Amino acid sequence: MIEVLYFAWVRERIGIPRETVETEAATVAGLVDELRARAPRYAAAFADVSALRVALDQELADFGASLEGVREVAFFPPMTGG
Amino acid sequence: MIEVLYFAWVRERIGIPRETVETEAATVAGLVDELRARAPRYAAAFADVSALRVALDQELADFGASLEGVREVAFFPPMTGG
Amino acid sequence: MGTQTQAGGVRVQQGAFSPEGELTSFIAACKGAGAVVSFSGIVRNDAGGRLERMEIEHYPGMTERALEGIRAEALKRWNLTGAAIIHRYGPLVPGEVIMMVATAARHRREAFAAAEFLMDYLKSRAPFWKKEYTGDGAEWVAARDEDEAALGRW
Amino acid sequence: MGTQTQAGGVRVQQGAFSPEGELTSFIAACKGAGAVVSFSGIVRNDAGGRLERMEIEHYPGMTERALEGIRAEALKRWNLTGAAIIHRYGPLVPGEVIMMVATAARHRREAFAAAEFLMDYLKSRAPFWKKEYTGDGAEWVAARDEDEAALGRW
Repeated sequence: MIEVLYFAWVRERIGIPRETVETEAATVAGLVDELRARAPRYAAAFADVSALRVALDQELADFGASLEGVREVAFFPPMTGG
Repeated sequence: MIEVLYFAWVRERIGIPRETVETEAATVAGLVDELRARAPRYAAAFADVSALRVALDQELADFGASLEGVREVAFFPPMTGG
Repeated sequence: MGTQTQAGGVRVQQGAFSPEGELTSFIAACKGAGAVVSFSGIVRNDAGGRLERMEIEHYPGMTERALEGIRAEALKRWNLTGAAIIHRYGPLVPGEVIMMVATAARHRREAFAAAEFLMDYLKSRAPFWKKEYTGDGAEWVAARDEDEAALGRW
Repeated sequence: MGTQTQAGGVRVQQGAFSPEGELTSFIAACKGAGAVVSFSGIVRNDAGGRLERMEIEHYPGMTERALEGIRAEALKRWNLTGAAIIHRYGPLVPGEVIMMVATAARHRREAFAAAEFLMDYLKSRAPFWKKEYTGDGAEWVAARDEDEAALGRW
């Protein structure tokens, strides 16, 4: 059980801001593959992961990172603060 | 006839903030020589011109600069604003 | 609003703030500072003057952590007497102040460098996203490559 | 207080001013700016905490010309929507704000660079002199070689 959050246009494409996901994926990339398979709107949101960033438990991470012990995964586009 | 101004410790050593000077000096350096000869306090103020700056008509200049057409000469130490 | 012995801190809020008031209290809090640098980010009227409003989304929780982390890094790198970051989220209109950073140090070099560092990191490492609304619709602001590249300086 | 189409200007005054108020009106005047940088110089309590007061002498007439010149040069070098310089003279006590510069531009790089440029030139090219008073007496502040050297950057 992992909490998955979506922000900005990722949130808009998927249509929800967050959801609890049952996953056996070992890495972020594995989780992305599972999500893509759920529905076309997920496939659209994750079509190009190079346009995305991921945070694990609120720290920026890579798509190859392990999900072990992770409670919260967030997907979003590059940040545009300031 | 030229107006000569002194600032900061130059003013303090010479004892006055400004004076009108009758000079035939062609350059700032010539004027400095004339002033040095006036009294020991001038000699003390102008002992080391490398520690001084000069402005001609309110623009920074060199000690070799010509006094032709100049109405106001100011002597002061390096500036410490900000 | 301090998390360190140094003055300043991190604030993320929806409501407006006055850069003026923040600067005054920051200067008052920064004992021993000779130099205070502030940066204020303002909503430009881009999109050919057609920008009606902007909406800033953020990631509550991570935002504060990211800003605290960036501030702590600046305090480690420079000898600062204070560092503050304030960032708004929610709806904003052109001319409004989005965010502000302020740094204080004995000398100006450190204060300037630390303020630029805070801005560079905040731009690309704090989870904020801007959406611009014009009469034609809405669009997410794209990240600029030069903002990412700017991190290489530090 | 403008001498150019850009907002801002130059002011030399004995009385105190509020960096806060100045920043507010500067931001309001700088149409089209996305980035506003300010620098405030504060009287540090140096001399081992024994500084009682400071006296700033200046060269009326030349001061304004020098500051206008420095400001004009900054407006020429960077694409600014505004630049302001305010500098006090006369007696000041520790904690008081001596001077302030503010710059506004579309993007932060230009605003930061122009503010540092104004400060570097102001330090060594504007006719101000500081005298520090402690219980032991008074001393003129010596110019720092690194301030003169800083001009080589530009």
